[in-house]
Amino acid sequence: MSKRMDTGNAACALAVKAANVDFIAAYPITPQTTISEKLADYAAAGELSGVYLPVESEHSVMSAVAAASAAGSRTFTATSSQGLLYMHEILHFAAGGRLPVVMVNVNRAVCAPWCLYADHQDSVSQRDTGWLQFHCASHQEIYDTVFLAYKVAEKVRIPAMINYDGFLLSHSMLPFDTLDQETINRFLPPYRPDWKLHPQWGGTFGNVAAAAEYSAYRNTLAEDTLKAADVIEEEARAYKDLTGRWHGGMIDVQGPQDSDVFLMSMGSMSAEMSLVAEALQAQGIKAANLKVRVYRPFPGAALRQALPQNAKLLVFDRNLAYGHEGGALLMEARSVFYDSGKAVKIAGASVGIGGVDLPAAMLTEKALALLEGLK
Amino acid sequence: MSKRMDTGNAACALAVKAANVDFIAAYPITPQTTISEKLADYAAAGELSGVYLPVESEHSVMSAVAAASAAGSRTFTATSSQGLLYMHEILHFAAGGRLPVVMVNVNRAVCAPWCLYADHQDSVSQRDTGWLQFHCASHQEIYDTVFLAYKVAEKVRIPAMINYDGFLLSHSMLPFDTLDQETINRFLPPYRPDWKLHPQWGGTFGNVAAAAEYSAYRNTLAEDTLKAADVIEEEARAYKDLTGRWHGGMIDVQGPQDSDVFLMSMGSMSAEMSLVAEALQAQGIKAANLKVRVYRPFPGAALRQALPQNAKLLVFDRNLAYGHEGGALLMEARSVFYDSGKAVKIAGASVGIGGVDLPAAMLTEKALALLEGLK
Amino acid sequence: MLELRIHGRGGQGVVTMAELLAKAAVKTGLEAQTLPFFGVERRGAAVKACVRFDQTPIRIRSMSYHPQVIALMNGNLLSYARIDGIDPDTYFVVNAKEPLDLQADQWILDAEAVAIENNLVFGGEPFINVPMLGGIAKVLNIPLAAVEETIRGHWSGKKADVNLAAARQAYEQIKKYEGGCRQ
Amino acid sequence: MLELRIHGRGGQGVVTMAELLAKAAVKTGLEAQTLPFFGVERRGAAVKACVRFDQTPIRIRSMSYHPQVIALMNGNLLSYARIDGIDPDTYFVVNAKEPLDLQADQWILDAEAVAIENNLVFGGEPFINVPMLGGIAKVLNIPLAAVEETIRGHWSGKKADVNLAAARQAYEQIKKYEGGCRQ
Amino acid sequence: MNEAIKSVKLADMPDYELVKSGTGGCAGCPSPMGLRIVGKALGPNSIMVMTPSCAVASIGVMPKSCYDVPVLNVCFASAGASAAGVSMSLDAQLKSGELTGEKPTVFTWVGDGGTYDIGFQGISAAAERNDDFIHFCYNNEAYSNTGVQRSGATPKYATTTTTPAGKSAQKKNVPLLMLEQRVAYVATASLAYPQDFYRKVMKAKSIKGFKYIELHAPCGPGWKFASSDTVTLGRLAVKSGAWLLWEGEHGKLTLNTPTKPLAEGKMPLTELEDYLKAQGRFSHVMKSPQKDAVIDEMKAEIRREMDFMLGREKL
Amino acid sequence: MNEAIKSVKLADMPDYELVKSGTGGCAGCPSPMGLRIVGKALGPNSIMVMTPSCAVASIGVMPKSCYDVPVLNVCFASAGASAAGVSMSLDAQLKSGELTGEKPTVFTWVGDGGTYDIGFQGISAAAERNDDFIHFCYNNEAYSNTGVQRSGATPKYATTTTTPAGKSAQKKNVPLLMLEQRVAYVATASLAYPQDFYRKVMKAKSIKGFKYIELHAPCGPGWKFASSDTVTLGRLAVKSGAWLLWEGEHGKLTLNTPTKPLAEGKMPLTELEDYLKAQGRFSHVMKSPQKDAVIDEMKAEIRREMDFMLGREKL
Amino acid sequence: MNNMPINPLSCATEGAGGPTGTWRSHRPVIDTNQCTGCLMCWIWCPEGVIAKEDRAINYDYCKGCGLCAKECPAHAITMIKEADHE
Amino acid sequence: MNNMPINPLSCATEGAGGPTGTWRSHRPVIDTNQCTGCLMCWIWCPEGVIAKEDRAINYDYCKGCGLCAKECPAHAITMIKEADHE
Ligand SMILES: Cc1ncc(C[n+]2csc(CCOP(=O)(O)OP(=O)(O)O)c2C)c(N)n1
Ligand SMILES: Cc1ncc(C[n+]2csc(CCOP(=O)(O)OP(=O)(O)O)c2C)c(N)n1
Ligand code: SF4
Ligand code: SF4
Ligand code: SF4
Ligand code: SF4
Ligand code: SF4
Ligand code: SF4
Ligand SMILES: [Mg+2]
Ligand SMILES: [Mg+2]
Repeated sequence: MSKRMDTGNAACALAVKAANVDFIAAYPITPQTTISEKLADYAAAGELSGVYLPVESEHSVMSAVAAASAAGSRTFTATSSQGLLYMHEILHFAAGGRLPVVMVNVNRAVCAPWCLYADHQDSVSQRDTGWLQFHCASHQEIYDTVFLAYKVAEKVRIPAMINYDGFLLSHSMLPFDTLDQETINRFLPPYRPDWKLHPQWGGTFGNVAAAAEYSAYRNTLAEDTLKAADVIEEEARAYKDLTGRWHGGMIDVQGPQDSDVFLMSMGSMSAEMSLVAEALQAQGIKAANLKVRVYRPFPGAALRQALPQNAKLLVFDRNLAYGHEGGALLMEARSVFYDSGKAVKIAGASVGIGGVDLPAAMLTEKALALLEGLK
Repeated sequence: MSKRMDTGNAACALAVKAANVDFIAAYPITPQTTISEKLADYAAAGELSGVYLPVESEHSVMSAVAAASAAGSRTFTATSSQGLLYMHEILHFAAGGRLPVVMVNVNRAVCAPWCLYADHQDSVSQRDTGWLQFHCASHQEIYDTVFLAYKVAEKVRIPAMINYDGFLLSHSMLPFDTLDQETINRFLPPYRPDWKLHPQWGGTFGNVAAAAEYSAYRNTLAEDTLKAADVIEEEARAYKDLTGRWHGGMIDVQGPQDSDVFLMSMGSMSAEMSLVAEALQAQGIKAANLKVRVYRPFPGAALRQALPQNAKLLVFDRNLAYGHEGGALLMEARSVFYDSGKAVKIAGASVGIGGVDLPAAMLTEKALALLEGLK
Repeated sequence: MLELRIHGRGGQGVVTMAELLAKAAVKTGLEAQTLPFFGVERRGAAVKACVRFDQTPIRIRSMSYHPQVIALMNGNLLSYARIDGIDPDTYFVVNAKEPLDLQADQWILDAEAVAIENNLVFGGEPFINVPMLGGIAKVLNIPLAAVEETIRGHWSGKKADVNLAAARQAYEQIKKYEGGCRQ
Repeated sequence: MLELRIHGRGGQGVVTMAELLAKAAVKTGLEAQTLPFFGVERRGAAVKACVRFDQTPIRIRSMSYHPQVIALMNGNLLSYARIDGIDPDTYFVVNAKEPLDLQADQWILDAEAVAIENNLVFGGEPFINVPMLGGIAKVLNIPLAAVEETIRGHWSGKKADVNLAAARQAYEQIKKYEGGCRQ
Repeated sequence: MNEAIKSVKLADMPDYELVKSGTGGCAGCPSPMGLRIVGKALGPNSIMVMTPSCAVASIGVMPKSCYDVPVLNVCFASAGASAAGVSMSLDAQLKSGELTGEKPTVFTWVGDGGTYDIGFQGISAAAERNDDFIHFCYNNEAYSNTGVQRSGATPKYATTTTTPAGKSAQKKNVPLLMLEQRVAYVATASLAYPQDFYRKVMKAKSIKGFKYIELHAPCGPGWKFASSDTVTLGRLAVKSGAWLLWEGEHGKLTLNTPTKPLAEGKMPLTELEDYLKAQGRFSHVMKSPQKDAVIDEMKAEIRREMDFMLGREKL
Repeated sequence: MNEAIKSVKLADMPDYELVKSGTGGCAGCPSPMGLRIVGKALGPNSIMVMTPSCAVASIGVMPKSCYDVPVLNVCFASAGASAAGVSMSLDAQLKSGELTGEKPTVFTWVGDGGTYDIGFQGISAAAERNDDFIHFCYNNEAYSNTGVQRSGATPKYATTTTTPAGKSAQKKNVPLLMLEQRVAYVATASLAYPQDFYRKVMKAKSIKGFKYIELHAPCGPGWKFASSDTVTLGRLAVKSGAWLLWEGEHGKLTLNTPTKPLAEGKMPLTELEDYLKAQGRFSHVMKSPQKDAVIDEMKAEIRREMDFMLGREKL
Repeated sequence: MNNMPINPLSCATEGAGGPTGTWRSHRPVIDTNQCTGCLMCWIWCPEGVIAKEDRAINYDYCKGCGLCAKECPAHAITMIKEADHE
Repeated sequence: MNNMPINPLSCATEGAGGPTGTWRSHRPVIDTNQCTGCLMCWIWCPEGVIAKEDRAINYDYCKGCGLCAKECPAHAITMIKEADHE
């Protein structure tokens, strides 16, 4: 274990190098690019255990990593915004194929018009593709989540996307601790799938299916996606036991468990939000920070368990679920508390679109306004 | 006005021909293909007012129609499943650019594995792109919705997707009435945008935006998407006044307004569901069919208005919102009734995935089981 | 509502036949629906379609499991019909020379013969969908005039003439065997 | 927590300077964060970055609006600093020969001179980021030893030597003008 | 780099069948016909990557498959990148010792739609990177699986459901573009010349890097001819000059028999009309008052292409 | 089809400025330099379609733009299809009478990334359809906007941030591929030869159908040279044979001056080293013990290409 | 999570496309006396239902395309109409 | 809904990229006596800040790239260091 001061993208690349990744494909896009550049450097220096394929577009990136995953490799790629959108078809394919690809998406607004800064419209728009989605709030969490994502993805055989905010985390520097290789290997041994695309195993992958078979198969994916929540909790605890590090399971509640007010958000905002919770506490409001660490599966059970009766839940979305009243987190939070037996008051707002800055002072004001509205 | 007996795709192509469309681009995919073939026939026979461009992929299809829309044309395309997924990046672009493209998506399951039959995973996965989404349950509705979609899209300057189920509607034959050209022109005059990409108007479209401008712009899109609900209601009524035809506004409640049970679904299922409502009525259950005609914007206000206190809402999804408890309609219905002041009991199920057949008898059983669960 | 399920093979024109049947029914003031099921559409592979007729608009959007009538474009398709379900009172319209080994009302038409007699032969194969159309129309009590009008709306000239003749002949020749037979 | 906002121009190595400052602080046991703001990154265009120092892990993820310290890589960047906000008690570290026309505590360093004296000239342009690093470190009370260690971790050989010399010289030469001046 | 691959007698071709009998394809389909020969040349130590097409629709329905090699079905635009992914994954596993033995031959089996149009970019990029696999394009000159729409490979004047009056653009010449991308190996082939095809597949197998083989694949339902005539049409295409047989290595071109003697005038060309009238997709031309002019134009285009290729052979 | 376009004196070139001063591009950037000349040749009755690139990042921030023609910014893979969409939309409006007057010239301004890689398919498809617009590729041989990564146009041995040890694959020759797609007009150009470029743009403007012009665009930050040297590098590339100037119509090739006399040996080639050492991206080669061998290989490749093009000119 | 591959896999099987012998309207019959053993029918049969050794045809899957009959250089194969019923 | 274009539009403006004259560390100065009027600097200036008629330079936007000085065949242009402050 050693301490580093580096960018979020560097933390990511370091973790990928250490994670025994066999196959990497990538395509540049701001603010992700420095990950793929770093990995290209490692490859050129012979420091990568696997191979690196620079392809001609993101649709091809995901086509390549999904195929390499089917062929038996632990695979990685990183993208952002338009790149993620351009992969959409193959995201569905990878999840449908039960291929445990791990991908980092450095969150960035989507065009038109062009905008390079952070919001979550890119990844939220992939919520129905069947991928697991993690969100990180610090460089340490980025580093640690890479190992967790592989562990979970390969266990449940569902691809996983690790998200973090462009520039705010990707290009800022923060200190983080790495792990020694032995510890990593203990948590995440090399990938040995039970089937691979190879004459030794045989099989035609992804053939045409009749309605009944397709439906059964896809319902299994839907069920397994939900079950992944338990696996994530379990593996996050195992990682904690091994390394002492904890960023939450499905969610992370920071502050009194019996608070009146819970401030829910994800991504870099959820770090700053802890300051908002403190600001509310300073005003005599019993408030806790509620970080959504995993957006897919949606932490319905974790939320219902965490919130006390009559709590107030303030939801801060960094996306616009166009055509629905309120952002995606707000929509889904309301949904999972519906008739849950827990009388929770829920309000929310979409903020920080296109990288609009979210200082704690501004968020505190917003929180107070939302609270006012709930009265 | 004349009566025709033809397929859903033929009804669609007839309406497009009559809608003064200037520019069509298309790419084949089952079960959409016969629309583009029919339009190619019309073009070859000189029966099309506009031009027809056969391109090499769906990403290019949407790139072409969005560009032609910016250049001032009323545009059309049709696709399905993988084609829709492959367009995903440009769907965001067209909505962000406020380009009133109209597209038909013939709903089909997504791969892997391959499956050609109807479910709504393809279009539901586009719910966060900013497009309006209509769903049709009959050939008559397909025909009529084409004109409505253009009228609304061009008024609110947001692209619109018209969905209907593959094979079940696209390839089946049902009778429908067409309209004479004069009536159509009265409802839908030729497209005359206030700006077009042309030296006479000037301007750089879709430039880079700073956070504040981007956020303001995108929030406007989000607001306008919600406001489109009123425009849809209004124009659907105007169409009714003109033609006598009515398929609902945002939703269509068929049966007693003060029912105890409302059966909510969209697409072809919502036609068959009226038989389910009758079957329940036959068992002494006061039930109504609730057809979701417009999925984007989500008909939150319409639902809250339509359902009486203490009603039971049974939601039938033809999609799997992977990683969330229940399908997309169920999630969103719960969300819009949260703390709405209306105590509505909601239950739901995802059915008909990959084209699993949905006869009324089976749906009735499912409805009864859901009702049982609500007790 | 009356439901008809047709079993045939790719290349026999089953979908067109369903269409013409439905159109003929609509001409008599009925509501109708065709619902083809598309599997592999290769020439020779088994295909099926369903046609519904009613007094009021048809709201069903699902396949047909309990059709009153099943049409078989060839006797060797009976096994496919069995898989999809046959009700005890389902009756059959079959292109065959003899009734099938089956306990059910059967209408038998030698559609191949009708096709050959009327020169409906393409690439060496008799084309039986219009003969079957004529036969089924008779069974379903669709007036011949409606069938004729439909055919004239679909084809013109010489092509219409041969098809009209074939449909007429089939309309007359089709024969009912009540209760079926056990050979 | 201490916040520093740096205004510079593309090509001056502002991001690297922020990085080295943060790393030096971490060596003294502090927590630190850099947060560059990326607009157009062209050589010559205005750029900025923020560096935070604290005793406990830093949870802020937003830009800096009320920095205690503002560093200007050139006096002509003051207008940009104004746009982003200057607090009444903010003090300045400036690469300049003379204090600026500004009512605030100012630390002035002729970083260009330091660069030239230490041969930090590339393509005819003096490279001032390491001199400024030395100066700012002094202002922020970061021990010279931590700066030296950081430089040695970043460069090696001859390159390290010249940068070390420049940083040291700047650490010594930087001069405080209290209350600023009104020229 | 590799010895000359000699022509092989049919009797000496292996028994191994890549395609199990009872596929879902049309009677007389060129795709399984071609794949059977590919299987014999490559053997079972191979991995196939496929994109949506008749060849996929013919597999049968899950959990059954007619192909007896490992197959990866990918999305329509994915062939180049996915095959590269499989190939490099094998390289990595062989390097790490995770796999041992001879590297399986990775190959794609993709239609002209998946090659000329929606998949072109990924394939061209794989060619640029010189990724190690064989790309097979079975070219039936249309999107047959979706009911015969135009593709970039559809010849001028051919009718399809999206060019009901005949296509107005010339077809794109992807094999030539691959030659000019100077790939390790590129060849055209015809089902009517199975030994030539077999030899080319063997040759491609022996070369590391990116190989491209395009098989002319007449399709009865698409072109409107009887299921028995697939090979006949293929033969007529070659003999009339509508389809040229050649191969190239790193930009160096060689014309094959019978294209070479036909182009050089050492062998008489079969009349183009014979080819055109053996199928239905040109029947509007055959019936048109401009028939002669159109056929002259087509012949002139064939002559131009032959002269061009004769000249190109010398560069 | 169109009269020969004559060379035009600088003084006779129009005043019209497509690019407004004060762009967001680097000092010395080749993109506005090229666009200014394009604007002079095409005039203001034009519509530009752009994909993400330095040329877009240089526009300035909404609601300001440095370009004084209507511009459509589309997604990265969209150039070919979007330009086709604009062009056909204009055709439709002219046909219906909705617009009158001369059809504006539709052109794209796209980098090598958007042309060789992610946009290649759409452009190749537009070429096949013969859609009516000019595709400009300003080729700075890398993805400059995202910080200089490899593209299909990056030459062998050049370092980029994704090829830190130098690129191992040869570049793809897209202009040649366009020639073999037999497009209406294709040309290569250099910023160091503005009159030649201007003439080619004028020529493209005069032709209906698909036109492709690729402009060699040395990029200081990407190639590591001073902002004053953009034109110098362009000139060295042409004079050393690293960049060839030519044009072609419907597959017929013509080499331009000075490439033709250089290739024919009628004019001495500038030493390739002069070109290589004027930039930083080959410095690892210049410092390497294999320097001579590598430079010999590069020269041999230039010779091969020149001989090939001389031969190709005769076909 | 069990240990079976969960990916969408299919297995190589004869008749994956169904009992394709039923598609046939005519069946190829080889006159072994005329057959020269040139193997053209073997290499070309799209379904691979002609045995290499003895040219025996597997009628379970032969689709009756007629290609073997058309291409047999010795004209040793005839297409014969199938009976109507199974 | 109002009648203004709602699309994301920008207008052609000088200085869309900012006051790019401030990017300059050196400024080009033309010696009009030496200038032959060949117009190479005019055609090549990436920013188009050199006037065609009189080669007057718009220093508000000249980025000081030095290309004009380097390429002027008459060596009529010199790059001169800018003063430090605005
Ligand atoms: C993205 C996408 N678009 C469209 C389709 C529909 N589609 C499936 S196969 C096919 C045509 C294939 O043509 P080709 O590659 O020539 O193979 P062929 O069918 O001719 O054998 C099409 C358009 C698809 N599966 N995916
Ligand atoms: C789908 C997608 N992928 C990646 C990007 C990121 N991106 C923007 S510009 C660019 C490079 C452009 O390269 P090129 O076309 O050569 O233009 P240049 O920057 O060199 O001027 C990239 C990779 C994007 N905008 N969209
Ligand atoms: S349509 Fe053509 S390519 Fe497709 S299966 Fe039939 S014969 Fe084969
Ligand atoms: S990096 Fe190169 S292409 Fe991009 S703006 Fe700068 S000089 Fe121009
Ligand atoms: S093609 Fe004819 S002669 Fe040759 S092996 Fe077959 S049956 Fe015998
Ligand atoms: S008829 Fe066709 S499928 Fe049957 S054996 Fe002959 S070639 Fe094979
Ligand atoms: S390049 Fe030199 S000589 Fe020519 S016009 Fe400019 S300043 Fe005058
Ligand atoms: S220095 Fe550069 S920007 Fe300034 S006038 Fe000269 S060429 Fe133009
Ligand atoms: Mg094809
Ligand atoms: Mg570039």
